[in-house]
Amino acid sequence: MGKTFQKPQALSDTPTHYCPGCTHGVIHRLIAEVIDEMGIRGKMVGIAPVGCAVLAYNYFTFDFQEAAHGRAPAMATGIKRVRPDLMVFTYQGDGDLASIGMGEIIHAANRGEKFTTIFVNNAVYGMTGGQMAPTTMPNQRTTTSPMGRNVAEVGMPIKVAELIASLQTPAYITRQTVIKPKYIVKAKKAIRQAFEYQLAGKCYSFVEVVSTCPTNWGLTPLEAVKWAETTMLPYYELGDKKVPD
Amino acid sequence: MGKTFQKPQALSDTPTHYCPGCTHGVIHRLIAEVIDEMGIRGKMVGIAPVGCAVLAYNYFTFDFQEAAHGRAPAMATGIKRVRPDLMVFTYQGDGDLASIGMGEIIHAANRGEKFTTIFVNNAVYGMTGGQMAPTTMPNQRTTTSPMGRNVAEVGMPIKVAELIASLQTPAYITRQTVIKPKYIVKAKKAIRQAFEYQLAGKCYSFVEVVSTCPTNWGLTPLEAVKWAETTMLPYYELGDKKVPD
Amino acid sequence: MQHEVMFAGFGGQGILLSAKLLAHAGMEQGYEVGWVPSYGPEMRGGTAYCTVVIADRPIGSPIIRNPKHLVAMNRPSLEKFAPVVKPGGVILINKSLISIGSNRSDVDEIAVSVNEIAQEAGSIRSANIVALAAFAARSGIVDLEILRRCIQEEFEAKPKLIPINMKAFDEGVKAARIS
Amino acid sequence: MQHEVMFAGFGGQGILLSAKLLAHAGMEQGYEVGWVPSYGPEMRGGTAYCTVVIADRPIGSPIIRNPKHLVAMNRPSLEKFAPVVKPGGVILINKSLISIGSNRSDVDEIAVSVNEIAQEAGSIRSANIVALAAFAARSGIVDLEILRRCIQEEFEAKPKLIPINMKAFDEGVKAARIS
Amino acid sequence: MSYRYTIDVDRCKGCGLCVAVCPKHVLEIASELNAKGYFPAYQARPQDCVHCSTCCIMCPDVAISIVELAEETV
Amino acid sequence: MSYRYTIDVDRCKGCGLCVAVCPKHVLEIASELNAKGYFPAYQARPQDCVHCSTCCIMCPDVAISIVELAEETV
Amino acid sequence: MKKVLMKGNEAIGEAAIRAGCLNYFAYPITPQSEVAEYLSKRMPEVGGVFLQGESEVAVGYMIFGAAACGARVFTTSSSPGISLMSEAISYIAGAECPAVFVNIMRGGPGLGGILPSQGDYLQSTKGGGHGDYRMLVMAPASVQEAAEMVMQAFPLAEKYRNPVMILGDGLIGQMMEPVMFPDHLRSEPSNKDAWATNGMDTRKSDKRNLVKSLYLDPNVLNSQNLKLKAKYEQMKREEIRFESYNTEVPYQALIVSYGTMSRVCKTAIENLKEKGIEVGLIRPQTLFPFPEMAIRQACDRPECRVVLSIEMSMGQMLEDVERSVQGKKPVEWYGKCGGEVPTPEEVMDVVRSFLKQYGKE
Amino acid sequence: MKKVLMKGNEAIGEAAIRAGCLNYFAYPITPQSEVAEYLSKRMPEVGGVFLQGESEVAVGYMIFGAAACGARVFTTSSSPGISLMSEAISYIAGAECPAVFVNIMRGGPGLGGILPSQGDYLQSTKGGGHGDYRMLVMAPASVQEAAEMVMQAFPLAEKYRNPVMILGDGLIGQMMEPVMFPDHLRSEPSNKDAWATNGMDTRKSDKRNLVKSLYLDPNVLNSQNLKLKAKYEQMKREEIRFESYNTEVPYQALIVSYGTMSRVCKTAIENLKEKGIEVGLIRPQTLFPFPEMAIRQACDRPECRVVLSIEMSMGQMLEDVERSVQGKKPVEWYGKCGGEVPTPEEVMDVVRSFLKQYGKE
Ligand SMILES: Cc1ncc(C[n+]2csc(CCOP(=O)(O)OP(=O)(O)O)c2C)c(N)n1
Ligand SMILES: Cc1ncc(C[n+]2csc(CCOP(=O)(O)OP(=O)(O)O)c2C)c(N)n1
Ligand code: SF4
Ligand code: SF4
Ligand code: SF4
Ligand code: SF4
Repeated sequence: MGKTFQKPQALSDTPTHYCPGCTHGVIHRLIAEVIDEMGIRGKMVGIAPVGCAVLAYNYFTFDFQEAAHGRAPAMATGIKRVRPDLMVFTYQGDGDLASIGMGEIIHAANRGEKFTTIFVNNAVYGMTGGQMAPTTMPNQRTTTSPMGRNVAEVGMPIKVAELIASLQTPAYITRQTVIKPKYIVKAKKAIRQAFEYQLAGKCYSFVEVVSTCPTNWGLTPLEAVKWAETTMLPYYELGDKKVPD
Repeated sequence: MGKTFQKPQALSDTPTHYCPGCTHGVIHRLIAEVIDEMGIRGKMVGIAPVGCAVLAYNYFTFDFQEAAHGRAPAMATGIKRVRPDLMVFTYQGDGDLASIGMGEIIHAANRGEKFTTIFVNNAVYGMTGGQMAPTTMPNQRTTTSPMGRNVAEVGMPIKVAELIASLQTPAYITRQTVIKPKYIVKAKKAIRQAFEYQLAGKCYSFVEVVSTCPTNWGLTPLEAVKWAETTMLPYYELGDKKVPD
Repeated sequence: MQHEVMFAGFGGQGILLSAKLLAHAGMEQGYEVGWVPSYGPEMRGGTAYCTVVIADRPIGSPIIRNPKHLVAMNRPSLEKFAPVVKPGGVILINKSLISIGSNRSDVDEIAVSVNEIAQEAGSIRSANIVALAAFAARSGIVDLEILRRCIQEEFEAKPKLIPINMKAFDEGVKAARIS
Repeated sequence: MQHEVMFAGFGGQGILLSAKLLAHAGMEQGYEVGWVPSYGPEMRGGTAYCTVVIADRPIGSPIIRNPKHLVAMNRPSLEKFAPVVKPGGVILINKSLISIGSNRSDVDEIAVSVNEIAQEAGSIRSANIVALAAFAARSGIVDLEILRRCIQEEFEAKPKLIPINMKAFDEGVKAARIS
Repeated sequence: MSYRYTIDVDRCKGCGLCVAVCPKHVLEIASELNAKGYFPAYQARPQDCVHCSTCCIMCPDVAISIVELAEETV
Repeated sequence: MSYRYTIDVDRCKGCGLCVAVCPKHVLEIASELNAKGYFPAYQARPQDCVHCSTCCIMCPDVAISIVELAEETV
Repeated sequence: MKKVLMKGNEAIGEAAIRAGCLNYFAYPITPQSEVAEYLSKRMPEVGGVFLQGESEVAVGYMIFGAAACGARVFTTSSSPGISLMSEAISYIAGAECPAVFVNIMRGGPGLGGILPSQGDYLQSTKGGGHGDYRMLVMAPASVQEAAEMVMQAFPLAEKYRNPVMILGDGLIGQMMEPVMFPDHLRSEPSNKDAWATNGMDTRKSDKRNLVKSLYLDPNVLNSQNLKLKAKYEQMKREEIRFESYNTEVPYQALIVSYGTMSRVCKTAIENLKEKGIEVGLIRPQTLFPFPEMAIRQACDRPECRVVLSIEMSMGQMLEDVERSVQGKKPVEWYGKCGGEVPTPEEVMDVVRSFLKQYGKE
Repeated sequence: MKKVLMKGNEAIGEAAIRAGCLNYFAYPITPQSEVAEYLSKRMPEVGGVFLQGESEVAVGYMIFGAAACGARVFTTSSSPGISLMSEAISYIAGAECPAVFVNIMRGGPGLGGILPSQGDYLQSTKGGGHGDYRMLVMAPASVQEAAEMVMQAFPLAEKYRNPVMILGDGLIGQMMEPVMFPDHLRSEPSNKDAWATNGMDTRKSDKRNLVKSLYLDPNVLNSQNLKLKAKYEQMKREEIRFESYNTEVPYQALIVSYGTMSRVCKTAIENLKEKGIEVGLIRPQTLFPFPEMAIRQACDRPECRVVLSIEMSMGQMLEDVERSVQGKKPVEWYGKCGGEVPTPEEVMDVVRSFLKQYGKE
């Protein structure tokens, strides 16, 4: 018994500018599928980061705002406070969210803002050409850590999901990945769960997605998927870090 | 057998501008005593925050910089990176460190910068007249939470020591208080420990000090001390949160 | 006509409130008024002061270096501001805390034991009202009845404070008359 | 004299490097040179291009809309830039990927199977060197020997690449001669 | 029941992820470039395809679609 | 051995913390203002003072000091 | 509506509510924290939104997010806080969203002081942020005018889909004066369905809206910038406001001054009049657009020997005054920046000495 | 020293090292990330400090902290990043610390674009931050000049104890040109013991140093601001730099233009010359202080009919040009802001049409 498959309605026809094998595309699709299934396209406001996903708004078919680098959570807060009925998500990379945007994400999560964050952790700054991110793995070479990330000099990679989960305010915090079909199915469930919590006005929801950046890792898409699995997953453990009771 | 007691050399003669019973003064003295005992006055660079302690530099007798609101950890990073031989501490309030300065403190701690932070948690913005801080207790009335902090609206108070301790980079993270002589003795030991780790170039060190703000709490100094003990200490548990191995 | 009144004392002596009440009364009387506080970072025990301007034409500069009148609640503020008061003005001295005078012969000086009177009236905290009343009575720049009403209005929220402050007000007025 | 050369192709075809090598050679020869890339956010598969200006006097505007010459590594870039090349210039076409011509009668068009030649030389990745060599040989705007040396220098760090690229260079020059 | 399986040649960026995840090894990468300059994927052994949609789920560029065909169209 | 115990009247802000922590209840708050407008603390029962320095440790304004006196000065 | 005695900061908060703005995000800073304190009580009463953000950077983007989904929204801060909002202001202008910013200036640079100053003139009128944008900047000289300008700011922000700034000094915020909130200045938020990201259901449309400031195509970005420029030119045509004082008499000197400083100048002008010296005053009420023409014409009067830019800053407005005067008359500066407002006496002395310097020989 | 072919961004990084600056903190942003990438390799080689900060806000204060303890330090960024540093720049100026900021401008406002622009002219010359401060702003027109200005910036920053900005556009950063690093521009960091918080032991002194910008006493803050003002006046006397091009001939129009734009204008001027039209050019190399006098005199030439401010921005430098010309000649603007650099042909047409408009009647 075969299955059918088609582009979700929340996704536009525009081909993405992402590199071959970049999993940004997979994550976009999952979000769109969840929105279709929940039938909430008309309530949606997405917030694009500054990063490779800056043009994300070209690939979705609902309202979108473009944030400044790192500030998407503050914009989402602005929207939800004045329009709690809208469904809002921020889509942020690890430079955007974990470096320049650390203050905004922690405070939005701690205030329990009722929006959803999709956090794309690809261990590097993609758009600007592969500089080191707070999530860059120990000894990983980047254009600003040519000898590899020296943890004695710049510390360990930040486990954002765990960090945010350690706050006292109730929230849904989970880490997923999209490097293999089986993970993709789980990741979609998590995104659905996050949107459901938001729709119910229950709590802040945060889905970290371990992703790939073949281009800046200097790997083929297949090598990149392998590297993510063997190097990132053992450090960035998958699963729910916190669920509201 | 009696004890003697005199103003430490690292402390100036200038009387402080702090309100009667404000424990900022106790914390200043402890820092000065530790510096005297370690004989490191000539290597010290203190960094004053923007907060009631903005004039802290008037009360110490060694080099001082005055930071912008929340940015002391970035300034300390600048100093230690170019002059690792200097002994540097930031002195920050909870508005300064936990609100506007959240990004800077997390990243400095995560990079393992070799300086010390003295974090004065008095559950309120003192200097500007008692507005709500991220550390304000549930239902606590402040000038910007006139009905008391509503955790459903703005979330739970942030336990900064625990938050920073949850990072992966080794560090010394502890919470102390100075509301009673017995605690004061312990707090001094912790500050000494923090400075020792810095001197040894071992790790980042962070001493949170549960403090009082009688003025903005609208209490007498004695009531303030009681309130801190009965309301804050149960939530802000004292003790070491993390020690480098 | 333009009157400038400087209120000065320790922080916590209710300087800003008595100044505000005077300005309010002036406004109710149809005058142009301005209330300019000294503001700064929280520093207890310092000298707080506040200027009120009451005029029958639009007020230009609200910043006054040489006020027409002075209400000095503690010694430092008397020492600081007495010399700059314009000739012919009223200087009210809180005798309870100030042992000296203004040694100005060209002003109308009046000394009132504000704290004690307030105590008797029911609370030391109404000392500022006593001083205000005494000053208003002596300087006559606002209608005492209107001022009295403004004070009542001010304490609407805390009704049990009204009698105390009314008593303080009347005693203050009396003190101005007798002294 | 001033020559402007536009190098264009897919990202990843080594456009920027061949342009840089030409500029470097120009500099070594004592000319004023400028190298202006097209830069943008990471977008793979787009058309990358780069202009090199070589002149015997200070270079004013380094921004060139109408280059004198064009090195087109793929079809989109030929279609985009061929029309703007100045009359009398050289247009080098990478025959391996481009089936069409420039249909310009007023330019010196030369088509070279860059990829195949590179393959034979030892690696498809040296296609940009083949094209550079062929263009240089045909246009004669820099001394081939100097250019050859610049290429050697460029690969100093990765010595094992030098023979391949030297071969690619010589084949490129040959291709220009015969075609 | 029968399906139409399509790979949109010009959407495909030739990353090869679908090729790797296809349980039946149906897919391969073509040898001529598409308009964007990529070597796209194609079904080398369509007859082996079980329409499990695994490749669709993996494809970052939504280049693959599977639609069910009404009986009569067969 | 004997000590000189001093409260710097003009440093003292009259917060009363020392009064509260003194194990021997030596300290009290005075009834006249100091220059800064505070009611300072003073030793009401100096004879009871054991020079444990608890008040010194508590004082936020370093207003209290205890110095040891060389024998002969007694 | 009856007169009430109010602190400038509270009047600003109340004025926003009276203008129909029920959304406020801010971070405390002296000398304007009373706005937040006031609205933390008032907003819940009127069913509005009050939120203390974690920083001015974040507040800037909360304003952006709220404005971008069509809400009427404003914030208040003071000098250093405004510097931290400058990136956001640039984004909001670039994305063409309406929002109101109030800057109750304090002494600078750096931490400076907390007393009144006008040291942010250039920052607000020339763009503290990057890129080719401007804010419409209004400068009140009294609590009443502050309240009115706040009420006018919202429709203006919506007319131009551009940030509007109210530039007051610490005194305007801290002073109490009688104030009335004119009902005719209450205005309904404009319909923003054409561009706001308020959700497709909300506007019953299946055309999605997009709020952004990125234009990778240089020609598109250039035309976007030309579009913005056109709006700023329109402001110059339609929004310039100023007050002329004592300009009906033949004056020997012309003062240009705004805000609190202009009140001191008025007192000085009155006192000088009594001494037989006539001085005119142009008080810009909009700093951008700046009343260039008014000043150019006013300084052209034959009796006028010198133009004085009198500011609580070190010669910032001076540059605009020089630009306006076009060399027709000498232009001089006087000012103080530190918190002390110059006295009428100081201003009188300054005027006298410059008149001497430029006396007819 | 031999010529090398280098990208502007890399030349800037190398120039700093050659100038004796071994401390660099930055946050990546196009079009200048190559500076950080280059220095992440180079600094370790020369025993210097390279650190990627978590944000431009943080970087601004890392620079402050390092500068305040006496180190020679610099950073590089681009437009939005500079906006985020504006508070820090104000603090550094207020606290009188020397530091060098490089802004490789991109299109704005907001996220704008990443291609070359000059849209931050006003932000850098009029103070993006709050309060009465200025930066010394230098604008290179070639990679060689960028390298030289970076090398000169450090001693200038130390001479004035004030931030110095190098204002380049994306092209200066991305372009490769031959460059030489003149040894005579290498300079030793000045002795900062008099004020720097470098530790009392370091300077063998028991007088402590204090670096701050808070002055609660209004008179003290005012005199601090007067002190700063005096430094800026001194810059106007001693540091103005500009290039005059084709001004020895009688020109009908005077162009004022800087950076990449000025190179295009030079080409246009050459081409117009061939067609018998003479046009002069003043190229400000320092934007603050601005070459007012030079422009005022240059436009006064009888043949000169019009002054053109030609910028890759929407009329920002125009205001300074107008101020300089003082109405002696008509002043017009031409520009583009979006990333596309106007061509020589465009400039030629613009000159021709304005000459027609202002032709002798
Ligand atoms: C204020 C500011 N600083 C820096 C930049 C430059 N910048 C654009 S994207 C980016 C990092 C993107 O990396 P990440 O967030 O990890 O997303 P990715 O591209 O990897 O998906 C940076 C530093 C900017 N646009 N604005
Ligand atoms: C950028 C900026 N924002 C806001 C302020 C105003 N401000 C000064 S101190 C302060 C809060 C101080 O509270 P806290 O850090 O808790 O220290 P405390 O006074 O309680 O010791 C604020 C908001 C400022 N000076 N700069
Ligand atoms: S650079 Fe990396 S993150 Fe960006 S599109 Fe390419 S692969 Fe994806
Ligand atoms: S306001 Fe609070 S923190 Fe500040 S000095 Fe007074 S008591 Fe201490
Ligand atoms: S996964 Fe998609 S993009 Fe990649 S090769 Fe297969 S079809 Fe093409
Ligand atoms: S603790 Fe110190 S300040 Fe407080 S009353 Fe005692 S001596 Fe005075």
